[in-house]
Amino acid sequence: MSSVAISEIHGDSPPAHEPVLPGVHSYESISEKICGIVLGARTARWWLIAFAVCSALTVLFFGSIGYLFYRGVGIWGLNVPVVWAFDITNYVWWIAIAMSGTFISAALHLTRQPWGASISRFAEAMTVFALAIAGMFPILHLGRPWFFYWLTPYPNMMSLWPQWRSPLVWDFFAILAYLLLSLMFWYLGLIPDFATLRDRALTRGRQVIYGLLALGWRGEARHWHRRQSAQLLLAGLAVPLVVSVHSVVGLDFATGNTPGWHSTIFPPFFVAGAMFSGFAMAMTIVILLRRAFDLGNFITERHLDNLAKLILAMGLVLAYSYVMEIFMAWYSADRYEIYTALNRMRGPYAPVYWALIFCVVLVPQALWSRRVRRAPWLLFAISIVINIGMWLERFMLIVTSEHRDFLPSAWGMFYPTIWDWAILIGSIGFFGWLLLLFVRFVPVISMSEMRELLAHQGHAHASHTHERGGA
Amino acid sequence: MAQVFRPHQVFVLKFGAGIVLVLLIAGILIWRTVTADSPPIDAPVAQTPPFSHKHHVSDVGLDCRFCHASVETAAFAGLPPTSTCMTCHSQLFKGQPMLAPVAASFRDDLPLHWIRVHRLPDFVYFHHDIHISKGVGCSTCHGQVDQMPLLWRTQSLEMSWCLGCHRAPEKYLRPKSKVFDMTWKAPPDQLQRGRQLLTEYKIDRHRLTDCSNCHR
Amino acid sequence: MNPAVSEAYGLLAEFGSPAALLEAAKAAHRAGYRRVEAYSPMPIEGLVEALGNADTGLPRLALIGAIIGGVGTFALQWFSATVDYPINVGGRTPAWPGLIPSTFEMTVLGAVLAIFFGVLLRSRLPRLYHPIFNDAGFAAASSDGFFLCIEAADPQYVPAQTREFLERLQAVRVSVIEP
Amino acid sequence: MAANDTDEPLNLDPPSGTAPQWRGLDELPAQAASAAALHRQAQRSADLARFDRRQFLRYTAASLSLAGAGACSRSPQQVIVPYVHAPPQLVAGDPLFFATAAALGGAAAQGFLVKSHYGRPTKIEGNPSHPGSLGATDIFAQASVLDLWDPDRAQAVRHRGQETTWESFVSALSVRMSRLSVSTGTGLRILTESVTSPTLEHQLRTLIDRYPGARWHQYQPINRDRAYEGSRLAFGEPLEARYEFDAARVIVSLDGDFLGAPGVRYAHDFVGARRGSDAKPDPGRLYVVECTPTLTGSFADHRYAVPFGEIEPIARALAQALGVAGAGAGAGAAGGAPDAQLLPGDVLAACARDLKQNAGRALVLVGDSQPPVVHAIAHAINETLGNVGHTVSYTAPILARSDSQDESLRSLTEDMAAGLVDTLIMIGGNPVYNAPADRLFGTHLAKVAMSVHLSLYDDETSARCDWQIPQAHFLESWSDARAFDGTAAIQQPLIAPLYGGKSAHELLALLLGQAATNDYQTVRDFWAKNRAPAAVDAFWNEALLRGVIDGTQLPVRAVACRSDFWHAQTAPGAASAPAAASDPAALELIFAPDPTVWDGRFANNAWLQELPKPLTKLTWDNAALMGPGLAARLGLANGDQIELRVQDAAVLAPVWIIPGQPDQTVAVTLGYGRTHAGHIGNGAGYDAYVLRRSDDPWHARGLQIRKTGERLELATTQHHFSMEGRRPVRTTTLADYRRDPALATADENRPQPSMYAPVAGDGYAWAMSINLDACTGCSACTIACQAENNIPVVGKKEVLRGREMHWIRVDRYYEGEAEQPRTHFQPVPCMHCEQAPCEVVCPVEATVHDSEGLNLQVYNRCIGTRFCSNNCPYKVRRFNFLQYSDEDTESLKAQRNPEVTVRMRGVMEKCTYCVQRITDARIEAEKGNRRLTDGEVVTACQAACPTGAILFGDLNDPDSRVRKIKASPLDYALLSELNTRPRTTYLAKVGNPNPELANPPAAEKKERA
Repeated sequence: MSSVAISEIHGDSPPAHEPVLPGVHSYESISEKICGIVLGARTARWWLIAFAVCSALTVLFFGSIGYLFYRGVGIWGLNVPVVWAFDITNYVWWIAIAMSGTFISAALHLTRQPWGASISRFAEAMTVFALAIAGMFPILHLGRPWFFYWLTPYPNMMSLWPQWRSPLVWDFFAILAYLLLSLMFWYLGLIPDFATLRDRALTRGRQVIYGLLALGWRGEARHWHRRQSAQLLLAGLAVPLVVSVHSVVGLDFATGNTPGWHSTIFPPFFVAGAMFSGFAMAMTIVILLRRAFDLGNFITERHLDNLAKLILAMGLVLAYSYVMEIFMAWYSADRYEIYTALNRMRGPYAPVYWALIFCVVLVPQALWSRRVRRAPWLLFAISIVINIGMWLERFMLIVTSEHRDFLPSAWGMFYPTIWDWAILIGSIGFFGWLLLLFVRFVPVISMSEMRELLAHQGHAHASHTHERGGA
Repeated sequence: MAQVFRPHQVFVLKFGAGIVLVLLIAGILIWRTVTADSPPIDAPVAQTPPFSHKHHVSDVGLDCRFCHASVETAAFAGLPPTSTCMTCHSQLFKGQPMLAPVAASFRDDLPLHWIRVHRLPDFVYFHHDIHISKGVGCSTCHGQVDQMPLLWRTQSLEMSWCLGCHRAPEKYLRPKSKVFDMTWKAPPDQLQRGRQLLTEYKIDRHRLTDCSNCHR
Repeated sequence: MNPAVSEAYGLLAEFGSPAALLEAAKAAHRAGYRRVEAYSPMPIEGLVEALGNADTGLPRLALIGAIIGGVGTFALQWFSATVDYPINVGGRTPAWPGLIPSTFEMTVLGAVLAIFFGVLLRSRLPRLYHPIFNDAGFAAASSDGFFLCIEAADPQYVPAQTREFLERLQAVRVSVIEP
Repeated sequence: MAANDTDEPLNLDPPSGTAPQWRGLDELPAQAASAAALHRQAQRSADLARFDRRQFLRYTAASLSLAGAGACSRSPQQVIVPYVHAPPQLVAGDPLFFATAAALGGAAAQGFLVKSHYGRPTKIEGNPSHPGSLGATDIFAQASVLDLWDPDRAQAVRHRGQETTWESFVSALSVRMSRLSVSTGTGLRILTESVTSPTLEHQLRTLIDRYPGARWHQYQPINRDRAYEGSRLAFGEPLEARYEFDAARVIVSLDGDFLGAPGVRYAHDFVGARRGSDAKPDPGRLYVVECTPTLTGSFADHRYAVPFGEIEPIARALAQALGVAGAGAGAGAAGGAPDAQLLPGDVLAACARDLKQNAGRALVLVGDSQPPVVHAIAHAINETLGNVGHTVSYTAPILARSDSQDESLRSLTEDMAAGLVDTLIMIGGNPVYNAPADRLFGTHLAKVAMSVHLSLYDDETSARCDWQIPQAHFLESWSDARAFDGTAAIQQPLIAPLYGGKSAHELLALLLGQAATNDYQTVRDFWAKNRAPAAVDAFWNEALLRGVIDGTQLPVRAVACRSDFWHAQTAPGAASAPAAASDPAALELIFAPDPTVWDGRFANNAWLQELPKPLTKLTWDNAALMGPGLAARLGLANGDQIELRVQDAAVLAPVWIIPGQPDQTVAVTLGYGRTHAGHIGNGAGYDAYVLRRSDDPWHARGLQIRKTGERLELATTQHHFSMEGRRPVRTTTLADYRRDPALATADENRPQPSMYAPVAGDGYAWAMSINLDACTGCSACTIACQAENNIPVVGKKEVLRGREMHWIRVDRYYEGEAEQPRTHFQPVPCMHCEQAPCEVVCPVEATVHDSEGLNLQVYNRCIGTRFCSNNCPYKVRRFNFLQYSDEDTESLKAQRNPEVTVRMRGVMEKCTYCVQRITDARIEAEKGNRRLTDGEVVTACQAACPTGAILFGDLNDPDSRVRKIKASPLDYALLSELNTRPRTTYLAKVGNPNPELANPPAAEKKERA
C-alpha cells in the first residue's frame, strides 16, 4: 500500500517541506548503516555499562518477586483499606507506556505518515516489553499467584467459571489480546529485516539464528503483498483494541464504588493518560537511541517535533480531565466524592497530588515553544518528568481514593516498604535490560520501510522531472 | 550465496521440534499422575488387619450401621472402636494371625491404624447424616462395598462429581428403605420417582448448589 | 535438450532498479509465462498485479477469525453464567453489557490470529530451504537486488529461449538456479 | 477410643449432649492409665507431620479426649455428666456442652457452658441458668479458653528454676510440714487472692484450725477493700451491695464503672430495663461523675469529668441536697460549698430533684476505688431515698474474707521482713509483680525459708520462689465459685491437666495431709457434708447439669445506716481536693485496671492483647491517658514518651490523648510491663505498679511529667474518631423519639430502586439487627467471634500496618466538644448486603451469595485480588497478607474450631454470620423434615453479648424477633444511600437527658439542627 502513498506524499509535501530522509542514501547504505549496529563486531562501552546496571536491577526485580512469592503480599505496605498501591500503580503505569508503541506505528501506518517508519520499530518493541512487564503485575499482586489461571475459562474439576462481570476478567482478556497482537505486529515487521541480517551475517551462528527468525523469507512479491495487507489489517485492529484495553483498565476502577474511582470519565481519561505517558516514554527512548547510534539522519528533528506536539496535545486533554474530575465531584453533590476530591488536594497525600499537577500539567506547557521542541535534551528531560508525573498520578488516583472512603472509622494510611520500591525500580531495570538486548541484536529501524521511503523520494523526484519534460 | 539450511538440517530441526513437543506432553501427563490423589480410583487398599467388607457384609450379613454407627446421626459415619470388633472376635477366629493386630490393639489400648480410602480436602464439609436421611444410598458414593474384599474408591469425589448429584438429585435419590441396600439399581422410571422423593424429602433444590453447602 | 539444464529449478534474472523489475515482470506475463516469481528487498507497487492474481484472501480469514472469537466468547459467557452454573453474584441477574468487554477483546484476537497465521500459511512459511537460495548472488534480494525468476515448471519454459527473453529485458545478469 | 485415631471420631460425637454417649468412655481402660496413655499418644505424635489439619485436629482430639477420659477415670466411678437439654439458643450438633463456672480475676463467678469438640474445650458460652451469666460472657471468659492451650504455661514443677517432679516437692513439703506441726504451724503462711470458693475457704479454715500458728493472707491488686470498708462505716459490718438495675430508673454513678467491670449481669439488667420491649425504648436516666472515661460514662445521659478528689465533696453535696440526715457535717468541708464549684450549672440540684422524684426507683453507686466514706455516703443516700430493698439490697460478702487485703499484705510483708515467715505458700496471684511498690514484696520474699508458688505461668513471683508448681487451668480442675449474689456453682473440668497442673484444692489437701484425695473428691465431699448420703448423687448430678447449686444464694440482710461516719477520716486522695481543683498546675495520677489484660493476669493472652481497648482502640500497649487540654499545655502528642514521676518512683510511658478527661488528671492502666508473662505479654507496655503506693493505691498526688523526646509507636485500630457528618451512628432523645419516632432515621430512603429483578427466595433469609442503644462497647462480641471462627492474631507490627483481622469490630465515635464528648459505639460485622458490591468485582466467584442471603467467602476459591475489599464500603473484609494463623504450635491447633476452615495466607476472609452454626442447625432440622424456629441459630457474637444488643434470625419467619425489631422506626441501614441493601441493620441510639439541664450535650443540639 505504501507504494500507493507515493502520489499522496508528493501531494501533501510541498517541495519546501524538508525531506523525511535527508542526506544521501542508497538501498545498500541503509542496510549497511542499520545492520552495522547489529552485526558490528565490537560492542560499545556505554552499552556494556548500561547492560551491567540493568542486569543488576533485573536480578533485584526477580529476587524481590521470589521473596514475594515466598512470604506473600504482606511484604508490601498494603493494608485494609489500602489493599492496592504500588502493585496496581505499576501495572497501570507500565500498560500505559505499552500503549504508545503499537498505537504510534499503527496510527502512522494507517495515516501513512512516512516519518513514522523510523520510529515505529522500537516503539513496537517498547510496547511488547512494557506490556510483558505490565502483564506480570496483575499476577504478582495476587494473594495466591499460583492460582492466577483460574481467570481463564476452561473445563475443570470444580465446574466453575470466571465471574464474567468482574473487570479483572475483562482485564485478563484485554491484556492477552493486546500482548499477542503487539507481538505479531512487531514480528511481521521484523521478518524481512531478519532475512537481511541472515544474508549479511558473517558468522555461521548468526546465520542460523537470524535464518530461523527469518522463517526463510526470500522477498517474494506475493509474500510482500500479503505481509503488507496483514500489517494494514493488524494496524486497523490495533487502534480500537488499544483504546479498548485502556478503557478496560479505566473500568477496573470505574466499576468500583470507591469515591474517586466511580466515574464514567475514567475510560477516556485512561486512554488519554496512556497515550500521554506512552508518547513520553517513546520520546525518552527515541532520543537515547538517536544519540547512541547517531541515527540523526533517520530520526530527524522533525520526528521529535511531531512527537512533542502529540505529547502537548495529550497533556492538554489530561489537564482537562483533571479539571473535569473535580467538577464532577462538585456537580455530583456526592458527599464522598467531594471529600475525596478535597482530600487529594489537602489530605496527607497532597504533596503527591501537587507534584503530579506540576509534572503532568505545568511542565508540558513548555512544548508550546518550537525551540524547546527542537532541543533533544530538553525534550528528554521533559519526557522523564512526565513519566514520573504519570506514575505519581496513578498512585494518587489509587491510594487517595482507597485510604479514606465511606466510614471514617475504617480510614487508614499507606506507607511503602523497601520491597515496594525494589519491585518498581527492578521492573524499570528489567525494561531497560530488554531494550538493550533489542537494540543490540535486532535492527532498531525497519530497513524495508526505509527502502520504501527511499524509493518514494526517488520516484517523487523522477515524477517532477517527468512533468517538466512533458511541458 | 550458500543455503543457510540444507534439507537434512531442516529435517533435523523439524524432527527435534517434534521430539520437544512430545516430551512436553509426556511431562504434563506424568506430572498429573504423580500429583493425583492417592489411593487412586479402583485400586484396592491393603489394610492391617486386611479387613474385608465383602466378608462382613455379604457373607456375614452385617448392616453398615453396625460398625459405622453414627452415619445417621452425625457428620462422620464413624469407624468402629476395637471393642466393636472384639464383640465377635473375642470368640470367633480368636487365634487367627490375621486378627492379631485387633487383639493387640484391644490388649494394649493402642488404636488400630486404618488407611483412609475416601478423603475430602480440608475445606470441604461433608455430613453423612443429612445424605442418609434424604435418601442418598451408601453405594451411590462408595460403590458396591459388599463386593470388595479390600476397600477401594469408586468415585472421583471431585467437586464436579458432587455437583453431578446436587444439580440433578432426582437421578440418584432412593426410598429410605433402600439407602443401605448395596444392590440397588436405578429403576427405569427413576426420574419420576426421584421427583416424588424430592418433594417427599422436602429438598430445596436451590440450596443444593450453594457454595455454603460444603464450604465454610 | 540438455537434461542438466532441464533439471534446473529455473532461470534467475537480476535487474538494476525496481522499475526495471516491474517492467520485466509485466513483459514476462505478456509473453505468457505463468510460473514467474519476482524478488525484491522491499514491496514494489504493481508487481503482484503484473505477475497476476493479487488476492491475499486475508480479509476473509480475518472476518472468520473475528466471528469465531466474538460469538464463541459471548456464547461461552452466556452459557456458563446462566445455564451451566448460575450463581447469585451481588444480587444482580447476569446482564449482557457485562459480557461485552471480553467479547470484544476476543473478537479482535480471533481476527489477529487468523491474519498472522493466514500470512504464514498462504506464503508456505516457514520454509528454511529453497532452491532460489542456491544462486550465489541472491543474497542481494534482501538489500538491493531485484530479481525475476522464471521457473522450469512453466509450460513455456525452454532454457535457451527463456534466457534469451530475459536478457532482452536488460537483465543485469541471468543465471540458472540449481534445483 | 481407637476410632478417634482415625479421621472420624466416634464415641464423642453424639446427636446431643445427653448422658448415654459417654458409653464411649466405658470402652476406655478403666484402670487409671491415662498418664501412660498420654505418653504413648505423645510418642506417636511424630506421625502428626504428614497429617492434614483436620486429621490433626481429630488426632489430637483422640489423644486429648483420651486424656479427658483419663481425667474421669482417675478414680473409676467418676463420671462427667453433660448437659441434658442444650438450650435452644445453643447450636445442637456434634460437640458437647459442659456446665462449669469460674471466678476470673478473683471477681464474682460467671457460669459457662463450654463447647467440647471430641474432648477439646474450644469455646466458652454463658450458662443461661447461672445468675452471674444469664447466657452471656465477658471478654475474659471468652478469651480464657486460649489460656488453657497457651504453650507458655508453666509445664513442670520447678525447684529454684530446675525442673523436677511433683513427688520431690511432696517429700520436701512433708519434711517441712512435720517440723511445722511441732510448732503448731508458726511461720506457715498462705497467700491467696480473693477467695470465692466455699470449698477452698473450708480447706483454708481447716488448715488454720489444724495449725493455729499458721496464717492465711490474701491480696490481689484489684480488690474491694474500700467498698467493704465503706459498708463497715455505714452499717458497722462489711456487706455486699447487690444492685437491681432493672428496677432503677435514675442512676447516679460516682466513678463507678459497672459496665466495664468483669461480669455481665449488671450490664444485662441495666440495659435490659433501658431497652424496653420490642425496641420501644423506655430508658431511665444515668448520671455519671468520673475521673477518666469509662464504658459507663460513655453510656451516660449526663457525664461529668472531675478530678479524683472531687468525687467525695460531690457525694456530700448531693447527700446534702437530698437532705440526708447527718449530711453537711464532716470532713469534706463541702458542707456549705455551693455545688457550682463542683459541677457546672445546677447539675447537682437537677440531679437531686430527679433522684427525689424517683425515690425508691433510684440508685446511687460508687466505684471501688473511691474512699470508704464515699461508699458510706452512697449507702446513706440510698437508704434516705428508700431504694434499699428495691434497687439495692445487702448480703454477707461473697468473698471468703472481707477484711482489708492491703492490711493483710502489710502484715505479711512486715513479718517476712522480720524473718517470721518460714514457709510461704502462694496460691495463684503474682505479688512480686503487682504488690504496691512500697511493700517491697520481692525483696522480703528472699528472707522466706521456703516459698512455694502455685500458678498458671512461670511468672515474676515464681522466678523468686523456691518452688513453682504448675497450676491447673479452671477447665482442667474441680472447684466451686460464688456468683455476685452468692449463688455457688461447681467448676468441672473438661480435660485432664495438659501439663500435669495441680489445683489449689490438691495443694491444700497435701498440706492437710490428705495426699490421697484429689480435687474432685475434695469438692464433692464438701458439698456432700450435710446431705443424706442417698441424696448426694442426685444433688451432685443436678448441680453439674444445671451449672448452679440451688439455694446457695446469700440471704438479704436488713440494714440500718449509722450516722457517725460523716466525720470519718477522708482518704488522703480527697484531703485537699478543692486545693487541687483550684491549682490547675497540680497534677494527679489515677490507677485503673486495664480494660483487656485487667491486673496483668491476662497479659499473655494474645486475643486480649490484640483486642482494641474499648475507648482508646489501642492494642498491645497501655498508655498514659490525658485530656486534650493538658496535652496542649505540655505540648504532647499521641505517642510522645513521657516520664511519670510520683515522689521517688518513675516510669516511662507513651502519651495517649483522650477526650473527656479532667485536665489535672492523668490515668494509667495496670497490668502491663510484664517481664515473665510469656512470649505474648513480655515487654508489652509499661508497668504502672511501680508508681502504686499502699497508702493510696488508686490515686497519687503531686505527679510530675517530663517529656523525654522519644516517640513510641502505639498500635491503634481506629485512627479517625469524628463521623465527618456522615452519621454512621444515629441518635435521638427520648423526648424527640416520643414526638417523632422516625426522626433519627428520617433522611433515609430505603429501598432505592434497582435495575435488577429482586432475587426472591422462600427459604430462610438470615438477617441481623444491632441495637446501638444496647451496645456498651464491651467488645465481648469481637473475642467471641475470634474464638468461634479461628481468627488469627497478627501482632503489634501488623496492627500498626492496619492489618488486624477481627471480623466484627467495634467502632467508636465522638460527638461534641473534646471536654464533654458524647461517645458512641458501633459494632460492625459484614453487612451481608443483598446487592453486595464485593461480589460483582471478584473474578473467580470466590465471594458470592447463597440462597439464604448470606454473602459467602469461599476461601479455597479465593486468589486474593483484594478487589472485594476495595469495593466494600464498610471495610469489614480482612485479608491474610501473610501466613497469620499459627501452623506450628500444636496446642493452639487443638483450640481451633474444626467446623471452620483455617485460612491460609493470600486469602480474604470476613464475617460469615457463623455459617457453620447455621448449617449444623439446618441439618438437624432437615433430618426432622422441619423448618428452623426462631432462636435455634445464634451467632457467636450474639451469644456472647451481655446486653442482647445483637439479634439474629430469619426474615422470612413472620414471628422472628429480628423481623419484628427491624420494623421499628429506629431501624436504619449503614450507608443506605449506596443501595447495598444490607441484611445487617442498626437501631438508633435513644438518649434520655434531663430536660431540666440547660446544656444538653452538643450531639443532641446537632440532631435537632
